[in-house]
Amino acid sequence: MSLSHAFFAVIRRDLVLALRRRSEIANPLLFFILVITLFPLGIGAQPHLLQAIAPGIIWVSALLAAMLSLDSLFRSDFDDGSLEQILLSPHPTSVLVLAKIIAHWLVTGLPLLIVAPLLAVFLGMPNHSLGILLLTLLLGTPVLSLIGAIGVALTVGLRRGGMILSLLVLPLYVPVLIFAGNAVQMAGSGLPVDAQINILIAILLMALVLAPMPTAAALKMSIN
Amino acid sequence: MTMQEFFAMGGYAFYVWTSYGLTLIVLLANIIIPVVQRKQFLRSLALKQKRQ
Amino acid sequence: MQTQSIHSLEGSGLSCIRDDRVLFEELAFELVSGQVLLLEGKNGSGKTSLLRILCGFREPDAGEINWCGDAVNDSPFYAQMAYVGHLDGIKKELTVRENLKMSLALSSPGQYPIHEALAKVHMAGYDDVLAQALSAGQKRRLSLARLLITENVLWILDEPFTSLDKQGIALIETLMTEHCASGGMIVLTSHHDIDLPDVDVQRINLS
Amino acid sequence: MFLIPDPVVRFFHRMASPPHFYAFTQRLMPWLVVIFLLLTAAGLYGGLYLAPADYQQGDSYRIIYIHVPSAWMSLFIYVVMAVAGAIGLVWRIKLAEIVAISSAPVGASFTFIALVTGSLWGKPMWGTWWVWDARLTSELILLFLYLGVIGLYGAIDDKRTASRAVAILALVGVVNIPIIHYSVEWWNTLHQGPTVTKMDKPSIHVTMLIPLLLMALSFKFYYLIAMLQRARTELLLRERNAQWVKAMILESK
Repeated sequence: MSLSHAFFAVIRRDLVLALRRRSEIANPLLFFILVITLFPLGIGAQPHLLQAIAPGIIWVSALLAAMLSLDSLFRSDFDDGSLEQILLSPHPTSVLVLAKIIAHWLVTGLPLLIVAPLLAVFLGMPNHSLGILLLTLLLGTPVLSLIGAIGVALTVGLRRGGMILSLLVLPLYVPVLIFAGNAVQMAGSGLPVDAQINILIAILLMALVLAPMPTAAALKMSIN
Repeated sequence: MTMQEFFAMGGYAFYVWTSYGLTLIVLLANIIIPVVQRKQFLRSLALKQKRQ
Repeated sequence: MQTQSIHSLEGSGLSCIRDDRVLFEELAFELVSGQVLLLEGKNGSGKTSLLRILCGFREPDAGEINWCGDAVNDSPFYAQMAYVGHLDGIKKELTVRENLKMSLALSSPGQYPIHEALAKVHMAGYDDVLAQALSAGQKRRLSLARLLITENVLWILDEPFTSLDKQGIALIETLMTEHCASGGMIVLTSHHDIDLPDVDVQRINLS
Repeated sequence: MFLIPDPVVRFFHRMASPPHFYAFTQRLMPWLVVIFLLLTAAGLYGGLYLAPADYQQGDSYRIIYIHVPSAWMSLFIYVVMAVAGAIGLVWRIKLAEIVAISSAPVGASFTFIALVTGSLWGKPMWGTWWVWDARLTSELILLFLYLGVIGLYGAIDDKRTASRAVAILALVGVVNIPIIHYSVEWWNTLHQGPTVTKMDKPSIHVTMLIPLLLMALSFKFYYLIAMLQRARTELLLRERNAQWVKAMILESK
């Protein structure tokens, strides 16, 4: 069958699986909300203080939530042998892998966008920066999934891959954190953020093009 | 310049010499560790061969 | 398979070293359409490693594998092979039909449509059952159904008889005989001795 | 390949053979050490003794002779590691894999040195041990990248597989380093203003520049020495069952 058919079949399969498992969607989301709730408790609830650090907190939490959710990207496929079948498909592995990453983002990244407004209210962010926050999450979280996929593909075969995964992935998340966090901060003070948004778009496009290949190569390495 | 002046480094002796000393230690360690490892490994291989 | 052309799988000078242990060296074989290659040997003798090398999951430490005269990566090898391994590749949260549809999407349609393939492996009517409700033997037969619905010439089977009863074993032997008769070929490992009177079976002992 | 002169091809072909590499690097080692010592002696003499004190920073600037070359090396070695890894990945050359992984600890060491000396230099200049200066921050992230490479290699038992993993990771890292560097620089100018840049460019005089370049060159030779020592150890470990290793041990008795 055609490549596009395989591509959408993989996405659909992973979405169905996520729906039947559910906890995969809920866990990172709960983690995201929980971490953000902890900050006011930890540093005190002075409105101006929270407001000042809100963009940073939201983005750091999003980074951690994205990283925690990564394990589910290839874990079950690796354990039950589905990954072998995907690698044996005559279709290019990188395209099938991209499909899996997209499905994973729809399940774990997109929900972050939906709860972000609620958290922005918690942290007293000005209303006019909410749009930019959503935009940066929309552009940034797919990058986290794409880059994270490389790391998780490298470590999926390891028994204790979790710690090493964070070491591999978090440093690579730095640019997204910087530009996205900064865009939200600037938007809060009413400054233009076109540059940051454009850079985020560029990073997203680059990640879309460049990340699936090393992910596929890493999966081949992990399966042996 | 006297020796004393040289070692005093214009009052920055602590910073300058700590930097240089630390660098020396790290660089030396990077040579010594693999050499020692190799010597040990060669010795264990030789022992293994003798046993056979 | 439609063209009934002769296919061939050759390995030459293959060797595999695992954790300092030479599993096999200078291994060579040639398999053409209609033949079965049975790998025998003790546990840990490198049977599964050889299968995984054939699948491209592992690199051989020396030697090469050719499909119809070309290196595996420069040939339509992956479009013409199917693998049933130690792990069954079945998603337990999906139904039988959904599982098979996924396999179909990853490859191209072969000899039988899904319902016929299920009937052939004695699982007719199980279409909408979740895979987690299946017994081990049923799961095994489901993964074998994958071989029937996708287009392929070469079957690579790792211990296909595990968790099957006498009936199930006879079923696979029938399927294998049919596959070879229609120009297919099979590489498999097995603890059981296989009973394929009408097929040309080569044996390699790996110990 | 036709662009490369024949002797060069032959040289690399022979170097790719483990026993030849092992013997050749052994003979090469004394020469490398002598060149390294000469360069270091000249560099340190020029830098610590001949060069005048900086009119703003006094003698504290002399940390530059290890800080800046270390920072250069940290990047240089990462690139070498990625290139060697890519060669190993594409052409399956065992020695390239070994060079790649043997570079990682040396690179991490230089990164560590750059960080610590940067901090030691910063204390008298800024009055604190740590400032989120662009270069120091980039170095810190680079150190994490190195530690990731080393950790990943250690975590995978099969060393050939581990080499492939490391090569993939190093290639991903090498694409990301410019982006990380640029983003950190951008972030830095935004938050800090141009207060701390004086550390980057002391108005450099020729008597200061020459020792700096000498030290940079000497560090390159040091890298060769340290990397080759590691590579020889790693090579023996991987080839311990090969005939040439057994023969060599018999000879040495």
